[in-house]
Amino acid sequence: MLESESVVNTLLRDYLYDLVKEGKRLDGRTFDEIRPIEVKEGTFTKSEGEAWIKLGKTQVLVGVKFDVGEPFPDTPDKGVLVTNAELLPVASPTFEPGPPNEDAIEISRVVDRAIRSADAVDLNNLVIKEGELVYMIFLDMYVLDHDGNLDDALTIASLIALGRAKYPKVIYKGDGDVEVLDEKESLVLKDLPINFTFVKIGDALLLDPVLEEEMVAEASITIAINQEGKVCSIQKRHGYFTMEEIKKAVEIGRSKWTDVASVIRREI
Amino acid sequence: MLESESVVNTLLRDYLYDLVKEGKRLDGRTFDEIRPIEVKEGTFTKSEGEAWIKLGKTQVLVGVKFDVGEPFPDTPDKGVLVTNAELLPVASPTFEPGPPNEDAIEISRVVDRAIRSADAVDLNNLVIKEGELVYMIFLDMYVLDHDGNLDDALTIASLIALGRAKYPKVIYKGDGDVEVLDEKESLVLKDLPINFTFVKIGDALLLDPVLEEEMVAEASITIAINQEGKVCSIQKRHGYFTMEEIKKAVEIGRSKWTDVASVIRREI
Amino acid sequence: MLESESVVNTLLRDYLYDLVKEGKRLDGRTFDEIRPIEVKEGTFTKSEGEAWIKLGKTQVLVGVKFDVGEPFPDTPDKGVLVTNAELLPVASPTFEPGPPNEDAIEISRVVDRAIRSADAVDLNNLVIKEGELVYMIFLDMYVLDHDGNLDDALTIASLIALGRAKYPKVIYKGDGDVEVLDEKESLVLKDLPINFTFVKIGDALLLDPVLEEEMVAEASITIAINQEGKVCSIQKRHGYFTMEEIKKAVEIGRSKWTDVASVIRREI
Amino acid sequence: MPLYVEKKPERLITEEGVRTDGRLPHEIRPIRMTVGVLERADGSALVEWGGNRILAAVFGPREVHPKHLMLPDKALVRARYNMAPFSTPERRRPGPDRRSVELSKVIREALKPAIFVENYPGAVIDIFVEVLRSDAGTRVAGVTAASLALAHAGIAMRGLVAACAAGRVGEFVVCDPNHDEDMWGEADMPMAMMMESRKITLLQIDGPMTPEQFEEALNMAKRGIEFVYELQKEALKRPYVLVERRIRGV
Amino acid sequence: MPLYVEKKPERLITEEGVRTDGRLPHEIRPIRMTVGVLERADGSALVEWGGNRILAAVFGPREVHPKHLMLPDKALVRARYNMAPFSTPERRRPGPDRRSVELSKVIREALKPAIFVENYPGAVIDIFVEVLRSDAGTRVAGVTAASLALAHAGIAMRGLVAACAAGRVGEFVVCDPNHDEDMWGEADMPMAMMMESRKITLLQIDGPMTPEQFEEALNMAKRGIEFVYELQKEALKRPYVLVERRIRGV
Amino acid sequence: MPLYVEKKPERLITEEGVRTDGRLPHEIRPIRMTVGVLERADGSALVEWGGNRILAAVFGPREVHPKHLMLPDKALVRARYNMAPFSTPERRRPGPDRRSVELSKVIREALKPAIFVENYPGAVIDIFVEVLRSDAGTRVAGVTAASLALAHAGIAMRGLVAACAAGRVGEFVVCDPNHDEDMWGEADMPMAMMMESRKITLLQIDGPMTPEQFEEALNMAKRGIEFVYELQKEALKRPYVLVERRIRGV
Repeated sequence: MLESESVVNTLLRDYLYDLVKEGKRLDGRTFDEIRPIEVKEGTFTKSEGEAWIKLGKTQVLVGVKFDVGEPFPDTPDKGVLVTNAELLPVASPTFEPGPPNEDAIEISRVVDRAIRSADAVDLNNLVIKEGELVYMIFLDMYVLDHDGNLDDALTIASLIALGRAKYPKVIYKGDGDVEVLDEKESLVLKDLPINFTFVKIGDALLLDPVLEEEMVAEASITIAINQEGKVCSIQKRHGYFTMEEIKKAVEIGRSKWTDVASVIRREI
Repeated sequence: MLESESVVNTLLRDYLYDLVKEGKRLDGRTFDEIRPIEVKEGTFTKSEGEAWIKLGKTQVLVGVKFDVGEPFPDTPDKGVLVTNAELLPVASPTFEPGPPNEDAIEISRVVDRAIRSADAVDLNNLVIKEGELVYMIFLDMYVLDHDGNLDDALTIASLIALGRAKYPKVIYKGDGDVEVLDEKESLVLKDLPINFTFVKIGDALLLDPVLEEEMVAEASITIAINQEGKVCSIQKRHGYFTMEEIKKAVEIGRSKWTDVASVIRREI
Repeated sequence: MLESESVVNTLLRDYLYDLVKEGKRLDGRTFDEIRPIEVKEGTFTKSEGEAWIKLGKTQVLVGVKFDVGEPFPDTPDKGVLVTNAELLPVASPTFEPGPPNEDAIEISRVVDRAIRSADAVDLNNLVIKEGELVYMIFLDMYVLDHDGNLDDALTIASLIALGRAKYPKVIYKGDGDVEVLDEKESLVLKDLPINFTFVKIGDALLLDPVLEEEMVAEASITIAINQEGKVCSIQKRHGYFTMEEIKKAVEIGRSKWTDVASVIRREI
Repeated sequence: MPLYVEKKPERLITEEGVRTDGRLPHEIRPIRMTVGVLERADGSALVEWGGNRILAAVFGPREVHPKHLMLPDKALVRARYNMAPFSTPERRRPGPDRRSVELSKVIREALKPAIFVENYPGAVIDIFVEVLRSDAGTRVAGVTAASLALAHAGIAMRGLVAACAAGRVGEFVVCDPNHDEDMWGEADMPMAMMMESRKITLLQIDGPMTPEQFEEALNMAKRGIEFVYELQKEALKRPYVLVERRIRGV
Repeated sequence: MPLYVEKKPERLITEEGVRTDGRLPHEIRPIRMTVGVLERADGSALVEWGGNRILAAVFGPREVHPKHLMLPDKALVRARYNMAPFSTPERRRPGPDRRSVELSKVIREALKPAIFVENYPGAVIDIFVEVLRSDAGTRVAGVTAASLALAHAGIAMRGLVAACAAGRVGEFVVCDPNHDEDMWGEADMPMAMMMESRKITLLQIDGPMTPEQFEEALNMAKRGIEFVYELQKEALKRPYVLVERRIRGV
Repeated sequence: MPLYVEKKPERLITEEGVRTDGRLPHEIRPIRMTVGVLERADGSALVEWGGNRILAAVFGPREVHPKHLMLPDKALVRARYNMAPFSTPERRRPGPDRRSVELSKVIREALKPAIFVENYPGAVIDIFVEVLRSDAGTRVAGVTAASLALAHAGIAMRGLVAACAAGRVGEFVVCDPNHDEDMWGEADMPMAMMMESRKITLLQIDGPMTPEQFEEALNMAKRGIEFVYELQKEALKRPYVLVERRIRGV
């Protein structure tokens, strides 16, 4: 959201609010319409699973890499998933180089929480030797072009990249050492927890906001829905909502899940 | 001390110097009088030994935690004591969040040096397996409210927290591993090295200064005295002293040791 | 080089360019003349090999220390060389305390690259137990006084310090442990890759520039030549060169190698 | 490292809905609030909630440093959530981690809508939440404490922000999850509201819930929040007097 | 850790000069350049060169932050070379290391001579080179991409900067070393030129060469640069259209 | 790691008071002072004291960066104590640790009372103490060197600050403890004075002393300081000329 008002900002705000009152949006979409999702063809990373997607003009690139290492002491029977998001300075004049800031950390935790709470990645399947050696999955999310709604774009790209990922089989040789085989195994995705981000402008809830909408909105929220229609995670961002607004947002998310899931499934 | 002069500062300085000339202090104490020490009742941390004390309006909270780990290579027969002080931003409008600054580091080292040079904590008693596994003591000092003389307040709270601390007994099972028993052991405090901080205003040495006294003082010094009346550590802070002033400060500290020690012993 | 123009800078620039047009330099040297190299007598570090040298008014101190540790996984049969340069704040009013900045990192990598690409230090000779334990060499370069051409000064000092270095013999006792003997071994220097730095002022290439020449130069380059006259490494710095200028610089370096090498050899 | 191993209880809740600490699903842990515990801060509060001990302090409105962060038309609001090294079973290394960075933001966004930021153009309001002892629910206790500290500091507000979590344990929706339920339960849902206007200013979920469970959790959290709000008002009315109550039926 | 072990090929080049990827010494890998891949950046380009994928973006001329870095009489030029965590066989920890700090400087110095910095007093031009996939030669591909992004951003330039490396493998001097040659070859020599004026703006060597080999390498790199320069011009002429060509004989 | 193991000597001092380096309790190690060893610094000095090698440099009075640190009515004084990686038996990682942060402060406070800070309003005086070789007593050697560098830089001072440590080894109070005594002795007491006014500007103690031992140590350190002060004056009178003297009876 805008931290402070300038004349231009005020004009933009008034314009968008007026549009919404007329039931319209800047790019002609309906309030609950998601921008086109395009998956770019080609190989762009050295990862074991990747996806470069465009959600409207927002572009993100996600790569999944594998390593082997020790499990966490409290989950000796599970692989390790590490999530990281970088708001690259190429993506926006307001992004600066440096370690992940508050926004980048929040976004990566929101995507991470959706995936984990739906148990989407079968971490139990990723144990090489219980308590000693497991697979580690690094989910690295790169924001390349920021035109709003990074969370949903990164979630979609992450699910595709995870669904595409293949890791080498290994044989445990004892003493923390493995023999790496040529054979590859596909990562099992058990669920598709999809994030839906809404902003509030006046009385309206706008799904999949563009940057300008994010800038002037009073409030925003991200809701993850899984294949059973359960609410897996929520992150209210700035501003406030009524209970009714939140329930409505959940319902919209549930109604849109199949559309987005079919794009993801097609690309995996 | 004040880094620079403003009109208010100059007025405060003049006022305090005039008071001292008349043999008085801001809060009516005599020059060598320590503010009341109050120990707050309750459980405020998840540590194995804690103390929340007030020295006048200065408030500090100290917690002692235990872990097991490798000893230092040059002291294979001793436990490890780690000391850390945080000048929390809640304690003063001039304290900022972030890693310990110069002042916080100095304070933690001054308390640490008093405890170590008096050999107050029996580190030899904290060996699980010589050269391999020892207890580690973390002494974390939190400053909550800064009204002067943090060093003495933190030293008192640290000694009480250490004296109260109980750690779980363990049985060494070989290979760096232990079995943790339910039985607890009390930490042995062999000495009570108590810090006494003085500031110099004009010709006077003021014990246990409040914040305003610290701000206008020409010089300050912290002296640790142990139960045998020995000088265990000294830290001259800003300004200068004559030899006679330092000897006098040592004598005052020695004369006050029993009073403070009895408070500490009562609370352990 | 100068980031921006002031009146003084413009005057200095004009003066130096005019001098060069007349075939002269600020300190009377010819274009391809190196300043006197002086090696200071005494012991100034606690290292196993050191050199404090003056190149004109530029002063640097290099110390070589040894440790034992694990080799890199991809070179189990080689010792480890770690290079580090510090532009100490004592050396120039423009140097600031803190971790190595861009310039310090570049300089240390330029010296490191010269030494490595000539294979000057026989790392194969520094294995204690292949794949497990090797010697680690720390080459720490300290810039004490900056009057231009730090690269060449640090390279010369590094080669002398390495050539003088003696490390304790050890016997491998298994399990990552060694017995340290009193006997010392000399480090073997197989080559002397010497850096030659040039700046371009007008049409002239000036070898071993002083600070003022560096400040006004259009371009600069550092070239390492080894004992066989091979080009071992090059680092073009700011500005641009023609191919002919670069070839000429290489030829000058080759012609000066013996002079500098004889100083180094004399001091080892 | 091996000194503090936690074991999952055999079961988190009985068929009758009795929880590991003896509470029924709708019951909240004991809470004690003390306003004005610090001298130097402009406002402060200590909240003891179950085994949590949360100290909140507010400084401001005051000058912004560094200057370039200043907002010309309203107050800048900053919040820091920080866990003490001695707040957890195993000693915690000081300094922010990713979780505390996120929680700092979430807490800031929970409180900012309640502050009349336009009343303090160019100033900053600094909110510090110090977790001295953690026992599940530190962020809701932190928001509750910080809201008290803001009021105690005399910051103009649209109303108090009160907070409480709900969660899912097996098929039970429970109020104010405890440590066991937080660690091994199915879902956690911290929530905060401005009670006067019934606006939700903090809502997070971690763990799946059906739409029905979600609605039940919203209501459960709301009832907890209403109770917390009453305690807050009492604590502010008689500052320096303790407010404590163990409730069995909210 | 042990998932990605690399093995040195039995030989890097045959007696006939055939390299591990089948190229002859003078041949360059396939290159594809796309200008304008990003919306928000003022200029951008994606260069796919062998297995490298390099994204470059330019912002500016724009205001300098922090202010004290501002140069009154010309533009400040900043460059950052950054490797993605997923750009290498083993996952790379994010953040700059010593190599990327040096390469950022080298790339900046390669491009700055081509920019009319005096046209933009007090402003900054920010150049970002993101290595998405690395496969030997990322810095020359990065300079090439950044030069396109500068042109695409409309920054006034003396001409394009094109880049290509040469190297030595055994006694062969080769153009555009591949991954194997970079890892196990004798010498590597990245180079960049402003082709209009034939000025060298980037030159590094790592590994010994005789004066004769060095001269051959200079010529080899120059021929590669000439080719890259032609591709650049083509890519700029028809932006959003791909330029791709596999060349066997330059 | 195992390359540099230190062994405690069988005894640190004989019954006759002979120390591990042959000195008697009141004797000081050889000292050599050189003023003006650096060209670029405004003032500099090298102090060789026993096995210590300490280089001090002073810059200033000069402009303060960043500006907000500026004091309107006097000079800001900054000091940095820094140990070289090659200054210790085992290689030291570069960068400040907690000890060097504390010593930087202690050294600054030792020197500041001697500087006429009011003569340089708004300016900064930067003092750098570089420990090239450490051998017990680096802080007193550092204060001594820095004081010379200040004088050499022409900074207006109330007088030189000279420094020396005393210590306790068994029941002996000794002057200028050596490495063994520093490591295994009972107490260490570094001290610095402005000799003209006999004011103590640095005093630290680490290790217990009876009031009698403490008084003896004060006197012992003072006699050492008096000697160091004489050497300082000599070194300043004939800069670039070495002052060296081994004293057996101070």
